[in-house]
This record gives sequence, C-alpha cells and structure tokens, in this order.
Amino acid sequence: MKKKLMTISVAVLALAVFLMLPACRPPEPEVATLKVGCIMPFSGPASPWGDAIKPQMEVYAELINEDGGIKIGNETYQVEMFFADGEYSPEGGSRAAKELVYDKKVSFIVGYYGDGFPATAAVTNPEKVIFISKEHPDFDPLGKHPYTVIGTPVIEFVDTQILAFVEAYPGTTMVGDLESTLVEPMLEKEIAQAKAELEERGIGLFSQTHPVGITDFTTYLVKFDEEGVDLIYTWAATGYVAMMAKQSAEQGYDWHLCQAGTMLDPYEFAEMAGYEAAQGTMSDWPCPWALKKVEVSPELLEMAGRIADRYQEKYGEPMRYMGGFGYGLQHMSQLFAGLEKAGTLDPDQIMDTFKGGTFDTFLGEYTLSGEKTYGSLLVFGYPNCLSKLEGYEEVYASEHPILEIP
Amino acid sequence: MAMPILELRKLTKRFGNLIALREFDLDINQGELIGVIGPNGSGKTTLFNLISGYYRRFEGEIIYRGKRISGLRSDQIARKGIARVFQSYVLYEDATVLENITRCFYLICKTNSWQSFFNTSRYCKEEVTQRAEAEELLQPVGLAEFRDSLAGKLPYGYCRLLALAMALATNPTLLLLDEPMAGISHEEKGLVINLIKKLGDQGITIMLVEHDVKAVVDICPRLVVLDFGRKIADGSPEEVTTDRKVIEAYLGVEEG
Amino acid sequence: MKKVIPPVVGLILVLCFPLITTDPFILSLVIEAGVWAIAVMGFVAILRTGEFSLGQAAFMAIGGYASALVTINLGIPFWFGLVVAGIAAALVALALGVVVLRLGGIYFAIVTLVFGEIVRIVASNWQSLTRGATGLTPSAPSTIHIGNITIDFIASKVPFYYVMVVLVLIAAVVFWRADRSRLGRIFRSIASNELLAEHMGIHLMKYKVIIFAIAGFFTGIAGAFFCHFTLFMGPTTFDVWDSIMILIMGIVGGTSSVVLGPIIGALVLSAGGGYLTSALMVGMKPLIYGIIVIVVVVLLPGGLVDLGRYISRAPRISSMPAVRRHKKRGD
Amino acid sequence: MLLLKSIRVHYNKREAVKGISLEVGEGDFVVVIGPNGAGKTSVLNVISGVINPSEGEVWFRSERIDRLAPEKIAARGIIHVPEGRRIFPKLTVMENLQMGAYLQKDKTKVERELERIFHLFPILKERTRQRGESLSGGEQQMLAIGRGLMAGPALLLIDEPSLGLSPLVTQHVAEQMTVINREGIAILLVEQNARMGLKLANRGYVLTNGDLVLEGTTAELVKNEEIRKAYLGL
Amino acid sequence: MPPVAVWMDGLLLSSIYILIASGLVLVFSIMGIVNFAHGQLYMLGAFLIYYMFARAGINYFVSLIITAVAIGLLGIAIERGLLRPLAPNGLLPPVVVTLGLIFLFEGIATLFFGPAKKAVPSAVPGVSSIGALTVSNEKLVVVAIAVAVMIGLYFLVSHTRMGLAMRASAQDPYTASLYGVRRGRTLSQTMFIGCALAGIAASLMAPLYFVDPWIGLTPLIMALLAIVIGGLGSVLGAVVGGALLGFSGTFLIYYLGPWSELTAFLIVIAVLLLRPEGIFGRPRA
Repeated sequence: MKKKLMTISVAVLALAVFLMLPACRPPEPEVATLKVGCIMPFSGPASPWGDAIKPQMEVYAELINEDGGIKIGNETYQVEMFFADGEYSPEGGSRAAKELVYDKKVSFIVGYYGDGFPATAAVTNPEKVIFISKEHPDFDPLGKHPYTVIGTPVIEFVDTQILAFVEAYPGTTMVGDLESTLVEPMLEKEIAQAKAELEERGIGLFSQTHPVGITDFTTYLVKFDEEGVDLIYTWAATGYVAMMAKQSAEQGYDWHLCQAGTMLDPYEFAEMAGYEAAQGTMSDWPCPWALKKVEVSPELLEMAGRIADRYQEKYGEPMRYMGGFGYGLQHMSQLFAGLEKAGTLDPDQIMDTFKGGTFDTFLGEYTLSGEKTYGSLLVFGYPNCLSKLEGYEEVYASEHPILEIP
Repeated sequence: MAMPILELRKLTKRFGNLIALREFDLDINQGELIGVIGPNGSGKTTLFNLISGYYRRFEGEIIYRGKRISGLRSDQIARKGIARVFQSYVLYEDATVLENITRCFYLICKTNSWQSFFNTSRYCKEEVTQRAEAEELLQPVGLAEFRDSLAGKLPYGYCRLLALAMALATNPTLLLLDEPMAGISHEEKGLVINLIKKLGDQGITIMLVEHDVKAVVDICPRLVVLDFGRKIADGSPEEVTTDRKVIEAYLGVEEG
Repeated sequence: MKKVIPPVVGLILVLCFPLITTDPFILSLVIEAGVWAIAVMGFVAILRTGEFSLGQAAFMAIGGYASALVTINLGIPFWFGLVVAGIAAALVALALGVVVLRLGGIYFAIVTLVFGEIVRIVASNWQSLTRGATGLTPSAPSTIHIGNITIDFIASKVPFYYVMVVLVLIAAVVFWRADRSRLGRIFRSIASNELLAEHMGIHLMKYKVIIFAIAGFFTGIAGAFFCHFTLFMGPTTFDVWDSIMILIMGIVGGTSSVVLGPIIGALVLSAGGGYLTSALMVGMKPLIYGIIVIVVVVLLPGGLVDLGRYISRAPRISSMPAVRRHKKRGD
Repeated sequence: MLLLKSIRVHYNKREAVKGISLEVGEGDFVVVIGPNGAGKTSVLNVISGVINPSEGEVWFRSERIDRLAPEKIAARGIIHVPEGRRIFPKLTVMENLQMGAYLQKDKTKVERELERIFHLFPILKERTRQRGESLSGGEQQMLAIGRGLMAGPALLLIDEPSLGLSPLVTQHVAEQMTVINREGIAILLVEQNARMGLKLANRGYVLTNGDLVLEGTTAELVKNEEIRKAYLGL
Repeated sequence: MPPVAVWMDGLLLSSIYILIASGLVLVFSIMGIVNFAHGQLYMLGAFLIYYMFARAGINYFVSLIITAVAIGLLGIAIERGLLRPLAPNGLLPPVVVTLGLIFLFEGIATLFFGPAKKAVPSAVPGVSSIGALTVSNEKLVVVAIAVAVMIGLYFLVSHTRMGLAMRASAQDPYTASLYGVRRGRTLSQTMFIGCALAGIAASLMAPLYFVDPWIGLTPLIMALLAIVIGGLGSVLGAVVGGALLGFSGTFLIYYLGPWSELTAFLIVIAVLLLRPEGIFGRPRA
C-alpha cells in the first residue's frame, strides 16, 4: 500500500514539474527586438518539414543579428524567432498562433506550413499581427483577413508549374494528375485552367483522386498507363511520390514523375523509391543561386550562400533541402524588405507599404499586387524553378517565372 | 376463478440437439402456490426462463390473464406483473441494499422521468415514501440493519433474502421463485418459508422451483414434477411424493 | 448547507477567472478544455450505462458541420446554429444507437470507432456540401449591443469564455440531474446488472438510446461551439484520435462522477497538454499521455477525481464502471 | 489412494462444504449422493484443484495435493469429468479426445487408449470428425468420459453423468462406468440419481447441505430410509 | 475484369489486412479484448526491420524472424505486465490500457526513431516479366510469405497440441484447465503468436512502403473493419473480411476512384444491419 502511495506521489510530482516547465523562461532581452513567430508542424507525420526549415530560419536570423540587425526607421532591431507546433491541422495552427500571439507576443508570423490558414488568420487578424503564409481558397487577404499576405501562391502556380514541367519534357502528349481528396477541391479550378492551356498545345490531361493516407498507388498507375500518360503531376508529399516512383518501376512503367512540392531530402527519396526508380523525378526547387531566368539581388544571393555555409558549419552536413527559400526564409526576406521600406512598426502602415510595393526576395525582385492579379488579391510572385533528380543530387531542370505583374 | 392467471401451452425449448423442455402444459389459478420440483437438469429453470422472457424463441404459447405474452421482452413481461427471483444470486452488487430495493420501484413509480429530472416536489415526496417503503420491505427479511452495506458484500443467505425482497418491491401478481432456499441456513430457511406463505395469503400467485422438497411440500398445496423436460406428475404433495414415477426420477429406477 | 459551499465557491472562481487573467492564450486553452469537458461528460454518461463509445468525436463533427452549414448557407445566427447542431447530432445518435446498441461491449466500441471514420470519409468526399478537406469557415458570433455594453467576440476571448461556461453549466446540470434522478438510477441499474434490470421492467434499449442521444446532443453542441471558436470545420477537425482522447480524458478524470471527473480530465489533458506543447520535445506529449493513462488505469482506477480519497486512504467507492464483455443469452 | 480430511469450502462467505472427510481406495468405486446444492460438485472441484478449500487437506497416494494447480493434479492421474459434460463445442470429437490426452506425452499409449475408448463407446468412432456440439446428450456424456479416460487416469471423478439423460441412456452410461472400473480405474462418482449410484458403487457417502450425513457400503445404504427422506423431504 | 496488376495489388493488400486482422482475432478469441495497440506493434516491427535490415545489414529473412519474435515477446510483456493483472476488473481497464499504449508507442517511436519517413530497401529487388505482365519480385515474395504464414498459422492452430489447447481454452477455460492446460501459458502463447503476426506483416510491408511512427493506424482500422465484416472471434472471418476489403478496395479504386474508401465502410454497415455478428460470427441474442 505504501509503495503504491509512493508511486502515485512521484507520478503527481512529475506531472507538476512538467506543468511548471513552460513557466521557467529566460528574462526578456534589453535590446530592441523584432519578435517573429513561425508556425510549422513539429509533431505528427508532417513534422519533417518543420524540422528541416526551422534550423535554416534560425541560421538566417543569426546572420542578420550578426550583421547588426534590421534597420527600421531610425532604430535597428535584432531578430528573435519563436517557433510553435502547428501539427499541420487547423486546430493546431490556431492553437500555435494563440501561443505565439498571446503568450510570446510576436508581431509577425511567417512560414506557416500546414492546413487551415483561416483558423490561424482568425487569431492574428484581430491582434493586427502580420501573417505571411501560403495560399488557401478561403484565405482572403484584402477582405476578411486584412493583415495577411500570401507569401507563396501555391495554388496559383499550379498551371504555370505544369507548363514548366511540360517544357522540361518537350515530347509530352498526356499529363496525368493524381491528387488526394484533401487537395483535389483546392486545385480543381487551377487544374481545369491547366487543362485548357495544355490543350492549346495539343497535350491532354487526365485527373485522378485518391483517398488520404494510402501508400499503394498501383491501381491508379494502372489507369494512367491505360490512358497513355507520359508525365505525372502530383501535389502528394515526398514520401508518397517516392511510393509512386517505386510502384511505377515495379509495374515497368516509364514516365516522368513531377511533384509540385520541394524534395525533402534527395538521398532519402532515392532510398525510399529505389535508386533506379527515383532517377529523373522532378520537383519544385526554389534555389536562389540556381535561378537562370530570374535575377536575385546580390545581397540576398550572398546571404543565401552564407545561410548554406553556416548551415553546413553548424550541422556538419550540406543544406540539401531548398524548401526554406520557398517558405520560411522567403517569407522572412519578404517581411524584412517590407519593414525596411515602411520604416515603421505600425501594422497598418506596413500593410500599406506591402500593397503594390516592389521587394527584393530570395527568389528575385517581386511586386505585390494591391489589385487582383493571378486570380487572388495580395500576392508575391513565385518562379517555378524545377529540379531533376540525378544520382543523389537535384540538378536544374527548367524554370517558368511569373514575371508579368500589371 | 373463471380463468387461470397463467396458461402454458405445449412449451418446447430446444438447445441444438438437446430438448430442455417438451410439450409442457400447465394452468395456474389466481392465488395458487405451485411448487415445481424435479431432478437437476429436468428443465425447471428453462421453464422460468421461458415465462420471464429470457428466452424469446421457443415453441408453444404462454397466456397471462388471457393475453399471449410469449415472444415479449423480459421488461414487457415484468411490466405485466410477473416478477422473478433468479437461481444464482442476481443483484446490483455495486449498490447498497436499500438502493437495490429502490431500483425495483421502477414499475410502480407515479411520477414520470421529467418530474424526476426537474426534481419536483411530487418526485421528492415519492422518493421519501419509496425510501420508507424500501425500509419496510427490508424488515420482514431481517435486512434492515444492512441497509447501507453493499449488496455484493452480503453473506450468501442474505443475498437470497434481498433478492426476494426485491421481487416483492415490484408488487407482482405472479412471482417466480427460482430456488430461494438454495444454500441458506436453517433459520433463514424458516424465514423464507414464512415469508412465502405470507405472500400467498396476500393473494400473490407464486411458482416456486426448489430442490429442498421438504420445504416445497411445506409451502405448496400443489406440486408439479418435471423430469427430462416432461411433466411427470401434478397434484397434492401426498400424491406426488408417493408417485412411483417421481420416486424413480429422483432416486433412479428400482431393481426388477 | 455544507454540500452547497464547494460548488458555489467553484462557480464563483470560474466566473471570476477572467479577472485573474485575460491572457487570450490561457483563456483559449480553458475554453477548448470546456468544449472537451462537455464531450467527455457525454462519454462518461454513456459509459455509466455500461457501454463505451469510441466515436464521440464523430458527433462533434456532425454538430460542427451542421452549425457551420446552417450559419454559412442560411445566415442563421450562431446561437441557433448551436441548437441545430445539437439536434442534428442527437438525431444521428438516435439512429446509430437503435442499430448498434444491440451489439454490446467491445462490438459497440469497434462499431462506433468505425462510425467516426465513416463521418470523416463522408465529410471529405461530399465536396458539394462540406467542401471536402478545404473545410468550412464558420464565423464567430456577431457582436451584441445591449444598451451601452458591447460584447465583441472577435476582439476578446472573454465573451467566448462565458458562453463556454454557460454551455458547460447547462450540460453539467443536465447530466448531473439525469444522474441524480430516476434516470440515473435506471442507468446504474443497467450498468450494474442488465439481466436483472430487464427483469425489473426496464426497457434496456430505450434507455441506452436515450442517453446516447442526450450525450450526442451536447457533444454536437460542443463541436459546433468549437468550430465557431477556431473558425474552421474540416473532416479531420474531429477524428478518431479525438474520440480516443475523449475516452482518455474521461478515464483520467475519473468516471465516478459524471461532471467533476470530465472537467478535471479535460482541464489536465486538453488545457495542460496544450500549455505544454511548446515546452516538450517532439514525441514527448503522446508519451506522457500514454504513461498517464496507464498509470491511472493501473494505480488509480477511479481517476484523478479519486486522488484525494486515495491519499487519505478513505474507502473508495468508485472504480471504472463494469462494461459487459458480451451479451450472453440463448436463442 | 485419495483422502480428504475435513474439507471446508466457502463461496462468498457461504459455507458450501462443511468439513467433509472422504476416502477412495485403489480401484475403488465410490459414490457421493445427495440432493442438489448439497456441495457434491464443490468436493470434486477441490480434489481437482479448481477451487482451494478454506480448510482441510487432500492427500493422493501419500502426497498432499491441495493447493496444487489443476494441471499438476491432472498430471498425477486424477481426472475430473465435469458436470454438464462441458464438451468443447467447436472441437471435433477427435480433438475433444485429444484434449483429454493433453498431458500424455507417450504417443503409443494415446493410440492404445483411443482404441480402448472406441471399443467401449463405438458410437464415438463413427463421429470422430463431427463437432462436439452436434452430438446428442448421451453421446456427449460418453465423449466426456472418453475424454477423461484419454488422460490415462488412476482416479476418475465423474460428476452427474445422468444429468438430463433419459433412463435408457443413463443405463448405458452406467454399464460403461462399471466396465471402466473393472479395468482397474478407481471412480469417484457424484450422482443425484441415488439408486443408480448405489447400484454401481461399492461404497457411498450421502451429502446434504454440505454435511456428510451417512456413509457406508452401498449394500447398507440402499436399505437406509434416511436417503429417501433426504431427497424427498418426507 | 480489372487488369492483372490490380488483382495482384488486391492480393497484396488482402495479405496485410489478413495478417493483422487474424492476429487481433486470435488474441480476442482467447482474452476477450481487442488490442487497440496492435497497429502500433506493427509500426514498431517496421522500425525494427528498418534498423536491422536497412541499417545494420542483417539478412532480410533473419531480420524478419527476429522482428516477429521481438514483437511477440513485447506482446507477452504487455499481456503479463498490464492486461492480465487488469483482466479481473472487467473489459474497460485492459482496453483503455491498449488505447494508452497507442500514444506511448507513437511517442517512443517519434522520440527515439524520429518523425522522418524511413526507407527499407527491397529485400528481393527486380521485376519478373511474364508475357506482357510485369510484377515486382518483392510483391511476389510478400504474397508467398503471407500465404505461407497463414497456412502455418492454420496448421499451428488446428493441428498442434498448442493450437488445440488454445482453441479449447478459448471455448471453455475451466474444462481445459481440468485436462492440464495452463491458462496463463495459453494466454501468453496466443499473445505471442498474434503480435508476431503483426511483426511479420510489418516486416513484409516495410520494404514495399515507408516507415514512420504513424503507419499503424490505417492497418488497424482496416483490420477492425475486416473483423467486423468477418465476425469477431473467427480467424476464418478475418481472412474472408480481409480479402473482401483488400480486393474490393483495389477493384473499386479502379472503377470508382476515391469513393472506394466509403464503399468499404458501406460494406461494413450493410453487414452490421443484416448480420450484426459478422459473416462468420456466432449469432447472439
């Protein structure tokens, strides 16, 4: 009986200690700091993305602070990063935003990687916290969500991305599109647009939808084969694309596999799909120094190089994942450019600066449209720089920049 | 006494290849005390299971007060005034003795669930009277002092007494008693016998399944003997206990 | 009189909570915990009839969708949306209950779990209605003006907090009254001994379906409130994991009381867990949850509610409700 | 061979067996009779180790066996044929028999035993592939006894073999038990059917309400009027 | 008629569902509880294979056997340490513990193995071409091993002394104990076999797909569906249910696309309405 009591007390004590943990926080620094929050998945199946981008963002903030910080008006600010786990779910995003906004008192949130932007924006908006995120059909930067900016127009670039893939493989006659029921409704319009544009070029498009979470795509691949597909476009996450590559090889199919997202780790991808099967897989590759048609400002190009070097120095391995330049790092560069230009921390003035302004980012100079541009409202451009897997390396494949902003 | 209260017509119950009860006929009159006896496995408990609706699939008919009740659920049968005390002690073991009784007032509550939900004064009053009634019911079985102990912790004999008190709480017209005296002490047995007799005097019809033939003979003016799923005798205790077939059923066939 | 003091003091504390802190982070954690507490109360109420459901989150999803759809498409105010949500969830619970409550014990658990998956799949496939995984974006209740007072649900979390408190109170009073009244006696009878209860005239299915529907009603309201609070409703907002979490909160809080245990369980696991998320290493949270569950089941079957009794070594009257393994019955 | 010394059994504070002493010699055929609820089955359960007595000792071939696990007792040659037969319903007749020989490692012995059982109960041989549940009551009883024999017992505890069986079948089962006993296996029979039990056995005990009221040779007991009283309450 | 590749895929999916579902059923039929952490045992098995075969380079078949045994032993530990002591307290405590184990195992896996998807290389690389048909060797081997394991399981359960004891103990523990079956040992044996099946399934599937801490849920739910269809407590039911789900899954994908997912659940609902106890379940009530 006594022993049981002891065990219980210990368990309760341990629980209490855990509950106390977050209360022990370091004192606030005295220098002027810019509190920047970042919501990414750090738990659950999507956590590898958060884990990959977080160190890059930390390195970037570190380098900025070493260089003296961000100059806004007459004051120079050090950058302090706060990360919260968005669990890749709307509730998680909302909870993480609350933690960052209410508890950590951040003024900006960048690099949101997850689902359910509206739920997150609902937290940031009333507090006038500027939220730079990717695109979502319900995401309304000028209407319901005035303090939000689309940093990465992921949905809009679907048709240009498909064109970029097709340009990389000029002989393509039939494009297969394979999406989960999760993303299919989001892309419906864009895919239709892509289909029309492809038809002008005499190329067909055949679309299929699969349930979430399956790992066996054989049946879908069989159908693609029956339709005579020679290029597959998919939004599926890297692991699932690897499965598609592997199962294609197992069936003896020989087509080009193109994933809309960035490749998390080319080495692991090749291991997962099988070395042979993985070869030639194309991905989004927002790598500043590999851009050929887009010009990046020399400072940011240098910074990109320094980030890669510092990353290698700090973690003892090369920075393989380039997705940071499409999300977290890109959003940071967008934000800092906007702040320096606005010369104030007042959110309304910053937003005014954003609307219609032109900014240097890691992916070239971009103009934010204050008007309707690519079918949505407030958006940064995005170059579709694509890579192809050769051996265990990603190499430049093609590029289709979105340049024309009225 | 125009019509028997319970009529059993050609009841047959099979379990796979086994026939537990075959073509069993019986009429029971209002206020009668009937003892059902027979060796182990002769189908006595099966008979109760059919009447109380525990088994709903069988052949034959059960007619209670002129209405067919075979095929009804146990709760519907209970609602008609047939109460049953189980063979092994079946109680709400995790509740107190008093609570066990009050739980049996379900069918005779005058207030409805809404009144109870909103805790109306009528419901409160009824609760108080029911509590008093419950205590009253515990008196004759000698369980008053145990009212607050858990039923599961009661000594075996008291469980049987409690089960009896619970059956009475439903204010039954027909009481099915399945071995109320199995495994209880001599004094308790006396208590139970007196109680059953008193109930009989109150006009409750009772069917009693019991192994203790002596007790049954003591209580019941009419006995039915089952053997091998069949009724082999029906009559007064004197007739039955001297019946050759009955003796053979119990003791085995005599030589020669 | 002594009996009245603790709940009154507790209620005053709860009502004064926004005076102690208006930190929206803490408030939202507590508001979410309140939502879960309602769902857990429903779960525990069902459990106390001897059946355990692994699909309670599905009713939150049904409520969430119902409310989101009627408020968005028909422009009905949030408050009626809650009622619609409750009714929709209760009706589904009624229909499901009639079909699956016949199956006892583990069957019921498995089938309700599967039901949760069905709701998720229908929600993600029925795109014309639910907009699939894109989800719906219900809005917060509109600002209320009463004289000079303005209640703004967007600027502050405090109005939401009080709405949550009122909902939890209503649910608590209903479940508490149900537990204390004759219904509770019937539920306990069924849980304690189904055979006896039936022979005492209780129609088992009727009462099981009733409590399943009542639980569904409040669980649906909880789901609707939650989605108007986070402003999002998607197919995975309430999924299998949430159903399992509801069960775990119920067990950890303690099932001996139909109100206090769920509230404690939700506060400790939902609010506490949410508070801890950033402080813990990846993977620590599920690990801790797992350990808490096992420790509670093995050492403290009465749940946290029972902790005081355990330490003072008073006799424990509570443990987990008995859940039947199988219906045993001939044909 | 088997010796019970003042065994007491409690179920839930209820005393089911009130200090019973009993003896079975090698090759003996002993019957315990008494009405239902007299504690007969409890006595068998104590011997086979399924329940532990609250008091008293059980000795088998000068070894104390109470507190031993059921499988240890079975390994020593005491096999219990339970009340209600308890055939494994979904196992075939053959498998039911094999279960009897679960502890028997010697395959040839098992084969021999099987031969003997099929000789004793030819009906079982015809049904080896049928499921236990498909047999009639009498066949199930034969199977239950056969299953017990498969273990190669020195002492067979048989509980109410006549339960629910027609007199004719009961007669048949009774004859088989005599044959088994003649082959040298001691039998402790628990029976409600007093006349049958007393006819078969050479010694008997009479139990009522957990008490031993009479004991002696069956020849003596048959004449005793007490038995009739005990049963029919006259 | 769908193409042969679709048939092959159905066979493959059926194999995994059957292996997992029959493990669950086996444990259920003896212990009377569903081990909800079964999917997580599968996940742990997949990690074991990854570390032994992909990382340490141990022969695949050796790794497979070690994984099966290790997961089986883990099952015994769960049964002896948690489930058996809780068994007298009714159905709920052991079931809740298995639900808690889901979180515990996922936490452990995330903490120690990391959240990233891990790749297990093909154990039997290459493809075989039979006429116009191309099938990967890996899939052929997986199906062959799965079939062999199921045949082995059938033999074990129906033709060995241990299997006999297991079945007898499942039907009537009291009588089985009278003939020398030790209940505790039978429980452990059953848990070992059931969990080892999850380990084998994991070893077979890991090289085909990827490994991460969350791969356990889908197989668990599919296995539960298979069990509901086939009937709780019947291994034959698990086999039929698993095959029905596996083949209907791929066929319906071929004809219906994403709605196939719902169709699987509709089959379950139909079964529940028409025959609540499952196709091979024992009728109740």
